[in-house]
Amino acid sequence: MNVNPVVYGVLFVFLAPVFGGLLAGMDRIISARMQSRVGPPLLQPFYDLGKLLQKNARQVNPIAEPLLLGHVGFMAATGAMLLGGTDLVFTAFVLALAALFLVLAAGSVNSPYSHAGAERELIVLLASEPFFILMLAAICKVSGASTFGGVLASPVWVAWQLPGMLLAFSFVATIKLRKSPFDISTSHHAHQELVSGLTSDMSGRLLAYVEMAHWYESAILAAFVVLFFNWAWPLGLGVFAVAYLLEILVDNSTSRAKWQLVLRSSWAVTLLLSGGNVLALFLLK
Amino acid sequence: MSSLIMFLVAFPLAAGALLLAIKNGRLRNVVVVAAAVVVASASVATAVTFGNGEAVFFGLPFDLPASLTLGRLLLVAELAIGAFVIVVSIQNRRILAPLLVGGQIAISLYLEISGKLPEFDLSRLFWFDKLSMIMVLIIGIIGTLICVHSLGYMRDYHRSNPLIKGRRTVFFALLFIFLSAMFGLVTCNYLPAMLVFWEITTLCSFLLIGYTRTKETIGYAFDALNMNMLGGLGFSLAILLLVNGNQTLDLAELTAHAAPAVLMPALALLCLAGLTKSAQMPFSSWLLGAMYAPSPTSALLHSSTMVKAGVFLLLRLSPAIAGSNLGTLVAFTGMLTFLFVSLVAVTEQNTKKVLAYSTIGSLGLIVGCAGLGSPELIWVGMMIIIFHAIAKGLLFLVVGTIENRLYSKDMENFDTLLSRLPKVSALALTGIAGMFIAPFGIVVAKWAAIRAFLEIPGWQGAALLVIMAFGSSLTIFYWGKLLIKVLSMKCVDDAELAIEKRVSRFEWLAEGTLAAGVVAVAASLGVISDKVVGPQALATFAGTSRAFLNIEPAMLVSMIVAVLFLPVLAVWASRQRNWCDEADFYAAGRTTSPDRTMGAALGQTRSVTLRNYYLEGVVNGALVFRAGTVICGAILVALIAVGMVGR
Amino acid sequence: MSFFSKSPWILHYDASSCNGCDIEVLACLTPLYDVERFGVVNTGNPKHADILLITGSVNERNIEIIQNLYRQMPDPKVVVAVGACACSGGIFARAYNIQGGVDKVLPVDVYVPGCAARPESIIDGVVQGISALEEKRKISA
Amino acid sequence: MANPFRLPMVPRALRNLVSRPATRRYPSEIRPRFDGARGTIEFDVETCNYCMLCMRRCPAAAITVVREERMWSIEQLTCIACNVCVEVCAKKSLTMSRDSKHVHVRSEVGPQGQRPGHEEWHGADPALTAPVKPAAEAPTSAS
Repeated sequence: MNVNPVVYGVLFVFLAPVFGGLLAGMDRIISARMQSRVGPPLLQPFYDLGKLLQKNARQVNPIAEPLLLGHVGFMAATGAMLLGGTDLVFTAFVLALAALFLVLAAGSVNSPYSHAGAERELIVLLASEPFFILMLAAICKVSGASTFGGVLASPVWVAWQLPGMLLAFSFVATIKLRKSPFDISTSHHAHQELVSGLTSDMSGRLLAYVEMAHWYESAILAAFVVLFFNWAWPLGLGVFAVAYLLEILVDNSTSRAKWQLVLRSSWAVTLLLSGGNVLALFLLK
Repeated sequence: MSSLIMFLVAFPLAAGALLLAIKNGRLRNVVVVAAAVVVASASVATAVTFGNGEAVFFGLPFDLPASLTLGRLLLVAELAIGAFVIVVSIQNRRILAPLLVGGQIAISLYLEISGKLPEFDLSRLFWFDKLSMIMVLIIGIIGTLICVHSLGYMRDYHRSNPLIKGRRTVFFALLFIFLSAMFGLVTCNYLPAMLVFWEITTLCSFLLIGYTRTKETIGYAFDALNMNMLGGLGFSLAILLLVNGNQTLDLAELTAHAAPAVLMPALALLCLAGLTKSAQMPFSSWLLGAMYAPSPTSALLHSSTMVKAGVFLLLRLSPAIAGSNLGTLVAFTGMLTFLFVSLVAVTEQNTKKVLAYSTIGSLGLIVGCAGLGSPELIWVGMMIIIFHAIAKGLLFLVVGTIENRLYSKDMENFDTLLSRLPKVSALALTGIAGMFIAPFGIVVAKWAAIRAFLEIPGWQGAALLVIMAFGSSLTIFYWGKLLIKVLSMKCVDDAELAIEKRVSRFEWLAEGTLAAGVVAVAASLGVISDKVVGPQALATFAGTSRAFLNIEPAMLVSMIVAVLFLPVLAVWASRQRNWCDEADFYAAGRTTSPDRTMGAALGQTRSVTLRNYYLEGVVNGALVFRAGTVICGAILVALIAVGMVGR
Repeated sequence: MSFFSKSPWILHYDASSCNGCDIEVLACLTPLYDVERFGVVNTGNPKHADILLITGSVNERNIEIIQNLYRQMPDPKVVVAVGACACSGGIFARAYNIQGGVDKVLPVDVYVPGCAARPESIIDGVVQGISALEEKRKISA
Repeated sequence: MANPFRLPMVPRALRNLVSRPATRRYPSEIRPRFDGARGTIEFDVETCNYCMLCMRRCPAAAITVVREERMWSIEQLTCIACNVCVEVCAKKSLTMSRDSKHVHVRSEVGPQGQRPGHEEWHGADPALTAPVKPAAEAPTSAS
């Protein structure tokens, strides 16, 4: 069956929030179970989103909301472009841009908490972006394709050639998902030194946009994992599920790191694991 | 045919000479604007006339008198430059510059007196192709806009710096003389002639950096002079080697094919010249010192045009050096420079210096592309030249305007800029969007570069990929910080808003036109790629034929949206007033107000200060800069050595 | 359908409590009571919160803070006073620096008595708060 | 700073994941109160003799007694359930119930802004129930 990849892109825009929301719901239940609690219903993230959309929003300035719309819009666009057949390396840049809009929205607020969160999110971006560029470039190199569909159709088993990259992915994904110990810019957990970090001054639907964007982001990360397991995409989703479970475990077993550590460790991992992997790839091919 | 080019070289020179005589400010305004219009129209006319076809060569429109050969003419110019440098150096008790320039003069005199200089086919004196066309348009339009901008800027500059002696006649004369030299440089095909233009731009840069004549700026001016003169000396030595080896001095011929080993020494020296001019490490420090010059100088010389001469030369040399060890070393110099300066830039607080680092980084990318040399990479290099020239030029001008309003270049003081200087902010945002917001400009270029790196076998490809990944992430960090400062908002009163009203109309005109240019270039990206950059990239590597980045209409639309999104948003947001009544931010329950103050203990009110992260404790800027200088210095030594060995 | 009843997010403010009630509020979050079963999240941030949970009595210095936190909460919003001190000032009601219960400065919607208020009572109080929230939403909608 | 890469909590989290949650599902599953748990003060209007000892000893000033009107009242929102009143009550009219106090809502606030949780009793027949002096504590007052 030959389906235009644009269809997949459009489907992503509509289905990714469902996927991300359910993932977040699972996340909360499993987290609760790890803490010996019952936890909320599976659909809790959707209830939260619905409530946030129904609630009034307090405007802190006129620019935050459009920037957040840009954030969620670009996040959706990144996923749509990824599945819709845009060049993979290019989506790495769009992904960074999407994340940047969140930083700008938080940075536009005068609150010290938002601002500190925005700055730390920039550091998160700085810590994770080199990896994503390398990863997508390496996937293109290995598979000889440049689009999502192309990689899936490639006869090369990507994960076999990029084991270091896959390991590094699990590390960097922790940063990107804002899981402890790398939840330096904001987190879902209660009291912390940053209040709610970069979302401190976002209320009502503004917060809902952030939540939505985060769901898209998780879906994009899942799509990235699928790229590694291009010969059997359900396997990719399965690996993503296992990896996500591990993320939750780590999230529940660690305390927050300082941003210096986040930056240093992620750069070290990117340089050693991904860089080493890429080097081996270029030398052996 | 050649008269247009001659006009482009001669007219700004004449205008410069005229401006030297004009003391009246009002008259100067008229002359500068008129000259700018003429130069810009002439450059457009040139581009339209010649830019559509193949590369063309032509000579002078008139015959030289028998007694005045081209060689003598150039020697006279060179002697004049040398004499000037020596006099100035003696006045300021500097020793290095006279030595360097002395070496150049010695070589020129030797060549002229010994008569070894081969006869040059005067009909190939000028070389005009699409790369020249791009450069001519940049110089002719962006350059003249910056001259117009200076009219307003310099007035305010002297108002806010009353201790600096105004020498505006010299300033404007230098700008136009510089334009003249640049036109010559980018159209010239005869290496000794190119060298003369090269040296004139060095000299203009030196004089403009030292404009304020304080001890500090004179020091920086001499730094710039020394490094560029070193490059000039390399250029001279290259000519000497070429002459001694009975090789051609015709740039087009020299770079038509991959160079044989015998040409390598000369090419290495020419690369050295290109690297100094484009302020690559280990020569980056001169460009940072140059930031003490008035902002239009930074925009014109140290961002849009003069530093582009370096990468222009390297792009020209690209087909000759591509694939050789020399080319790889040049590429690594550029890419490592990009990485190191980006790393330093995240620790820098002075906005002009951040822009300077960003400039060096972008030039590093072009150098990397030129060194590796493939049609795709040449495409990327030229794209960056275009986008960088227009967007960075705009940014430097805007920072100059802000500097004259806020009396600060410190990024931290740009806080809540959107509320205080809304229109200026919108212009700044256009520039930043043009520089780096995806999917536009530099980002498209970076992407294409990564695609090209994937084709490079061996560890070089991997290393370049890693460098690119880290370097481009670092650019997000420093642009993000600047954007945070510009986009933050507070409620301001009319008195604060009035500050913006004092921006002169010259500045509005120049910055507005450049901002429109950014949008226009974004909108016509496909046309530029198909009609100009693509064919040129293919022509540079004769015999290759590849398909270029296909730019779809949807992509174009998204580019225009991406470029306009932030500026339009900014203008809209800055007009909102009603939010001021109720907006407050969270400060642990303290009362806060939208003018960025909060209640403190004992009923006091304190203002909130928000500062960016500069990665203290993780990245030591000075150390990184030194490390980069040492590493790239080592590569440079290797580069010269490899060149001399001839491989 | 309204989502307010399924996702009440709480801001807990300790006015001048002895920490007895605070311990009990936190006890609600522990695995034993786990109020997240009802979608309750302790946000620690007025801009995200629907329910302002106050323990302890109001004193001179924190009136401004309490009012400010309440003001920063987006509508619809409710106030739940937890414990005798928050409800009425408790044994400190006549102390020189105490203003009394929270209802001196804010419209309290739910009173949860007790010294300290039991976790069960606090959960009951939040449930009452949710219905108050629903009503307010209907009025504003 | 603790090393975040040490993960001492992992075994515990995994054990929790596979074992039953510790949660008591409150509204459907109510734990019986402990013996001696202090909750709500209950008042027996039949036996009270309005001696006002409880009022005097109440640290929270939650109890108001007006002997002349045979009125006894308590502010449940102010009461801290310290049990002093129960201990001092000579007539054993006050008892401490284990049940928590009721939660009140704003609609119960009185028209003059009286708080909810105000409970008030009036003796049925002052003549029968009011010994004038505490000394006259004879159990034969029924005659």
